[in-house]
Amino acid sequence: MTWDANLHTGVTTLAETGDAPPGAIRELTYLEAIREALRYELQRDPAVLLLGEDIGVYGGAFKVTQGLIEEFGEQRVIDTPMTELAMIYAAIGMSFQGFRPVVEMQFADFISTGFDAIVQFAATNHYRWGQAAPITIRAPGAGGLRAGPFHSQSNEAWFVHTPGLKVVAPATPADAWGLLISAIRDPNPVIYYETKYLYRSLKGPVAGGETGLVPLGRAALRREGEELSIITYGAMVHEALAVAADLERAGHSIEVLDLRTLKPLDEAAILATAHKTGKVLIVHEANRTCGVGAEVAALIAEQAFDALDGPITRVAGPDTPVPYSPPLEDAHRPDAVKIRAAAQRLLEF
Amino acid sequence: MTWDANLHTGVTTLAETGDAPPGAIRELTYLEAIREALRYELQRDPAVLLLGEDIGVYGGAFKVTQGLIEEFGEQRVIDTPMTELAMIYAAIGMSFQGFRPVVEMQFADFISTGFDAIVQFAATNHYRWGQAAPITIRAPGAGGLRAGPFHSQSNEAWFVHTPGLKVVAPATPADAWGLLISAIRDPNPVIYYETKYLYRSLKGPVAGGETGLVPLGRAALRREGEELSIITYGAMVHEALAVAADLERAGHSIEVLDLRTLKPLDEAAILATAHKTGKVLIVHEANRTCGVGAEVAALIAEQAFDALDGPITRVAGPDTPVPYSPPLEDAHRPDAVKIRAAAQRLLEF
Amino acid sequence: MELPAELLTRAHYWMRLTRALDERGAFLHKQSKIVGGYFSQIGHEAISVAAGLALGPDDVAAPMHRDLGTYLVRGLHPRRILAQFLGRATGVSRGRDANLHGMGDLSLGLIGFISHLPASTGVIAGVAHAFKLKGEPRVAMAFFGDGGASQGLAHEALNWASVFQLPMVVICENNQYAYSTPLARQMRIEHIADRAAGYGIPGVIVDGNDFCAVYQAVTQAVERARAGGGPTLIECKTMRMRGHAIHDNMAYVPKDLLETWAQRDPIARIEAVLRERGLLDDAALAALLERIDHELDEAQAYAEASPYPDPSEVTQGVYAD
Amino acid sequence: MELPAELLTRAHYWMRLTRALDERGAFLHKQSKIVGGYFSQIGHEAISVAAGLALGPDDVAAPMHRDLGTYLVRGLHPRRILAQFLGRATGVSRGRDANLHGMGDLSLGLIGFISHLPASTGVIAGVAHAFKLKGEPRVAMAFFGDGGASQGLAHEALNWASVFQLPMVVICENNQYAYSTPLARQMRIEHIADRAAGYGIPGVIVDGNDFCAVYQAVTQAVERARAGGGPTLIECKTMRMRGHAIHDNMAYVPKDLLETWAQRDPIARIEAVLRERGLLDDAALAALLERIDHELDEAQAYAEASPYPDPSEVTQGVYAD
Ligand SMILES: Cc1ncc(C[n+]2csc(CCOP(=O)(O)OP(=O)(O)O)c2C)c(N)n1
Ligand SMILES: Cc1ncc(C[n+]2csc(CCOP(=O)(O)OP(=O)(O)O)c2C)c(N)n1
Ligand SMILES: [Mg+2]
Ligand SMILES: [Mg+2]
Repeated sequence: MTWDANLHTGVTTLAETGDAPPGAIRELTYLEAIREALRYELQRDPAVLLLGEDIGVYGGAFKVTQGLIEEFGEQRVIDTPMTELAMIYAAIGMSFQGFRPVVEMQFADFISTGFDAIVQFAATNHYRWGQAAPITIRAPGAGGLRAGPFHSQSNEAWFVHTPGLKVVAPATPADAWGLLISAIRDPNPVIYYETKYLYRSLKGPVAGGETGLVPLGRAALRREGEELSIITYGAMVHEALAVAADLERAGHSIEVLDLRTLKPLDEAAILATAHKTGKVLIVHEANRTCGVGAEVAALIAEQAFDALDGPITRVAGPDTPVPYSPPLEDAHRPDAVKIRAAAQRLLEF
Repeated sequence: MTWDANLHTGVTTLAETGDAPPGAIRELTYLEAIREALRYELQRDPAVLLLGEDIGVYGGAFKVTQGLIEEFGEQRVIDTPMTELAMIYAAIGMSFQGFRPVVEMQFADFISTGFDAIVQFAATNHYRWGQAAPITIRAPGAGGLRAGPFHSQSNEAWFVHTPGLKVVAPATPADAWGLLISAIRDPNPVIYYETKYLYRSLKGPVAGGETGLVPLGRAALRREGEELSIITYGAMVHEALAVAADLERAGHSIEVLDLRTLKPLDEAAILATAHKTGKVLIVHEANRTCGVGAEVAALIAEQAFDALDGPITRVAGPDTPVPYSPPLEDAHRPDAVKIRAAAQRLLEF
Repeated sequence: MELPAELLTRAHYWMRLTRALDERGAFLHKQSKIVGGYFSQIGHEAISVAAGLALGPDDVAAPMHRDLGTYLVRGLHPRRILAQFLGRATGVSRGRDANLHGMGDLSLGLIGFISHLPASTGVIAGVAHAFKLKGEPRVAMAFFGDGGASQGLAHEALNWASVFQLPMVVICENNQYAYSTPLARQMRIEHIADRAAGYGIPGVIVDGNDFCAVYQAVTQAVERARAGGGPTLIECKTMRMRGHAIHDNMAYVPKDLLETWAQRDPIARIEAVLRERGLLDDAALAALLERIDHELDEAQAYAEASPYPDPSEVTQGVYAD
Repeated sequence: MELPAELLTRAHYWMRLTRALDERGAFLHKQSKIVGGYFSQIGHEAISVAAGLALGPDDVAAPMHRDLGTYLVRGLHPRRILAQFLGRATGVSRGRDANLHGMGDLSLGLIGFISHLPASTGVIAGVAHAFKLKGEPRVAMAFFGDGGASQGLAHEALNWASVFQLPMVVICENNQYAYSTPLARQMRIEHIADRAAGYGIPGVIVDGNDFCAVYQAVTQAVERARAGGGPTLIECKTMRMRGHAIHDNMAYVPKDLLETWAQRDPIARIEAVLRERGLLDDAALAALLERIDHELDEAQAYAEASPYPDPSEVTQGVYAD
């Protein structure tokens, strides 16, 4: 589509767009699941708006929003100037007037440019003067794509530390769909970390309509096991599952818990798996120090102390920017090999 | 001093300013220790500059820099426009040309306005292209002063999580002096969290000259004990010491470790005290989730697992903005009563 | 154009109330009943009251720390304001936020402000954007100071409002100082309104101590915005007559500058107009001041009798549900 | 004023080298030797080369992703640039940073850029400030685009430079698009240079595809800055002739706009001047292109023969010691 086109502003109804009937299961890529969730909410709720750089006519840097401006018009899919701080502030202002803006950061790395609007304003209004700010910020994050230090960041811990925000990080197309819808409907500011690496590399079943909703704050047990729990999120869920399958062949029984929501953490699920296996391995791409893994470890060390049969172990991105060159990025990024080695050590403890 | 005054630009020498002779010990408030450290470095090294809003003619919102523009001139004590982002970027640019700028945030709360400059630029240059950025950012933080959500923040965890930065948080006048000088001389960007609460309420001995230097990355054992370790920093060190003294009267032996540097953490000291007492209580004012305490707990749970005789316990600011009203702020802020209760539970474990 | 008598009389009441409430706050601070900081707005009454009065009931404003008059005009009762200053459960922010921070109430079209200046400009751009998207004839108003003008957000929000041609009015309160920093150290231009040209929007300069001038300029901008004409930046020239906050003795402000501006006191000026038009005499003024005093006595009594928030509720309300 | 023949000839070499290196990069990307993104700068050669040549050896520049010419002119060898593109240990950032990011080397007066636009404007304000404080007759130069112009930092840094009257030259590369966003959706003014008035500094508009015009404007600004006259904002009007990055087919750009600008190709224009002045003919051009091709062959061979960084060093160098 080009800028010359006459963008219509009408709202298409569900029936017209040939969606799957409610409840039917479709195979979608992770990226398609995000797009379809946006479409679903745009169709369902006229208060939902999309805001972002290059998200309309261009369809977004990753084409997540492709086709949406044609379908919903430029009143609802709004191409903005390159100005993250004003964009997030503006989204909050819109939310004060009944809208449910979904803001796309072109990369999660640029969320720091709008930081004040998120941590100082969005996060505090309800506590201070009872005003909800229902905005969703989509942050395409994480690495593995040879994109270097400014297009590979996993900076979720900044927001997990900040009260007043919610943070989610789906690992599957079904969760990408279900968590995005829940995020948009939540009356609080939610940062939605989507994993660029999975956009087109991961396909999976997505239940359409309301049946596919995933509540915020609920982890998912991806695999049951007895000897060791891997607690993780995002792309690392798949690495963890590969390790679990591999170790099963070696006779081990590994549980994999996908956190899905990073704030608020599903403390019950975390403590339950720690109690069950007594050995916990936490995995994430984000830098190790003060990452989400530290909080999970601290929580377990405080509240499931009695259950532990081995040191709570973390496999995380080392404390460096994410380097570009393939050998360096591979050395940096946790993967099945690194996870397996740590799991092995913990199993033998 | 007024803006009409003719600010001289000369550099005064040590002898002229009536400083204590090297090595002599003076009694200074926490605030005076910061000011004297700035003076000492301004005198010693012509590359040292101060930048900030209202730090010159006015002497700073807390009068930390009072008198320095008169002594060093407006070429070295630079009043800036109200523009944290440009200020920190500019400081980095100056550091690339041999200066050692010390930037004052008027309150730590406003550091988020300059966030990009710190986490994206200052923190990454050396890793990416080998260029050091020796800037120090002074961030007057923490609460207890009825100053409300925007003048009471303890946001150090954002920076502890970010690779490429160092973070310090002195608890005593001696450390305020010694860590500030080390921060200024360090070739890396350092965030120096000073505790407003202690500015005038705490006085203590400060060794002048080079003898008083405190190296970055080294914790201080404030009190030796056998039964339980309280690991903390900032104003909470004093609350912890009060609790330790109190519990001693009840027959308990409590160790208190003051972290002093939050990044890099003194892992050896943390693990040593955990090994020694087997019971760890971590205390900080900052919000609990993903705070520095989480990292300390995770570190111990991973590397001193065998030594633990009880759950690693945290007493921290709850996950809310810091409220203004005295009863609310008191409920929010950790203090001796809350720390004592947690210590008691842990002792009895 | 002469403003209607009724409007002037009303404005006079609000300006006097604003000042009296401000002085009451300073007094309570002196008595240590208000702890923490306290910001005086003396000298800003014409701006905050005129801006408030130029808005309609469905419009929305995001005032800042020297816009006490706007809060009052939009219906925030002095009771709730004094209870806020005293950290009581009945204060606007229920004891959560300090002094003029967080004094928001959307039922009155007021957004609670945060320290990080000029946040109001950003959020108001979004409010105005919402009005435009909904096709509602409503206007959103932001305030920022000469200090706030240096912040990147002022630029981003003005550009945003211009690109989307939003119904937004931005009041720049140029009171010559940002804390201790004089205008000439904040920027190297004389008129902040000159920056409007960089966004392709009108920039208006007005005497911020002249109620009538401010009212007319703001009314025009509000009408323009409401009619779809897009945003306007209005620079009100004024002077901060007290320190930055109550602890600040303003040693850095030349005495003669303060004296010059004392001659231009906005309340004295509106009173001169009222007297000239036969709308005010000594007796009427005395009666008004007494009425205001009574109102504030009652409000103070209410505030002082109000309970503190219950500390067990400290963690409540972080999230909406 | 006619520019000296020697200068024009030199500039022509750099512009041709810039374009050839850019095309070489695109080719290596097509061959999947460069992974990740790749930014073409075609159309920007006059700006980046003129800006680079207008600086003295002790000056400092912070170029961005379409300023390949500036890097070259300041002495960054194509070997190190191609090794950078290929993620090799011999690249400018030793494999740590991607494409044109992080291509800094202060010994050449170059600052390594980060994605967060317009960071260069902020850091260069500090470099210029350092020059001023030290009393050194040096100039610092920043670049930002029409998209970067919307960011708060552009405003803050220009204001900073103006308040402190710094020896700083800011080149705004207005190439009509920021990614897919056309100028009219980025701002509602025609000339970004008009914003200079809001800082009380000169704003200059120049044809960014005319080497001579850019060179003269930048030289004047550099001289002004060096003489203590403070900062200048120079808006170079140009067109981004390729997609935002290599994956972008630019469907959103009207074809006739590209055709119009193709007629104004900066290399064709400097070659027309050279031919007119008898400084270039077909044979000389062919020889030049061949020489450049050889240079780049050699550089590419060096880059491809270079080792990747040792993965065991991944955590090294986060901190200086
Ligand atoms: C981003 C940010 N930095 C610093 C401060 C601290 N501060 C509070 S008010 C103020 C001065 C504001 O000046 P101005 O905008 O002119 O408003 P005025 O107080 O003069 O009305 C400063 C520096 C702040 N509130 N926000
Ligand atoms: C703060 C920030 N937000 C978003 C981006 C993503 N991004 C990279 S380049 C670009 C467009 C930049 O346009 P412009 O400044 O005009 O430079 P050009 O690419 O046209 O040379 C965008 C949006 C970024 N780099 N920085
Ligand atoms: Mg002011
Ligand atoms: Mg551009």
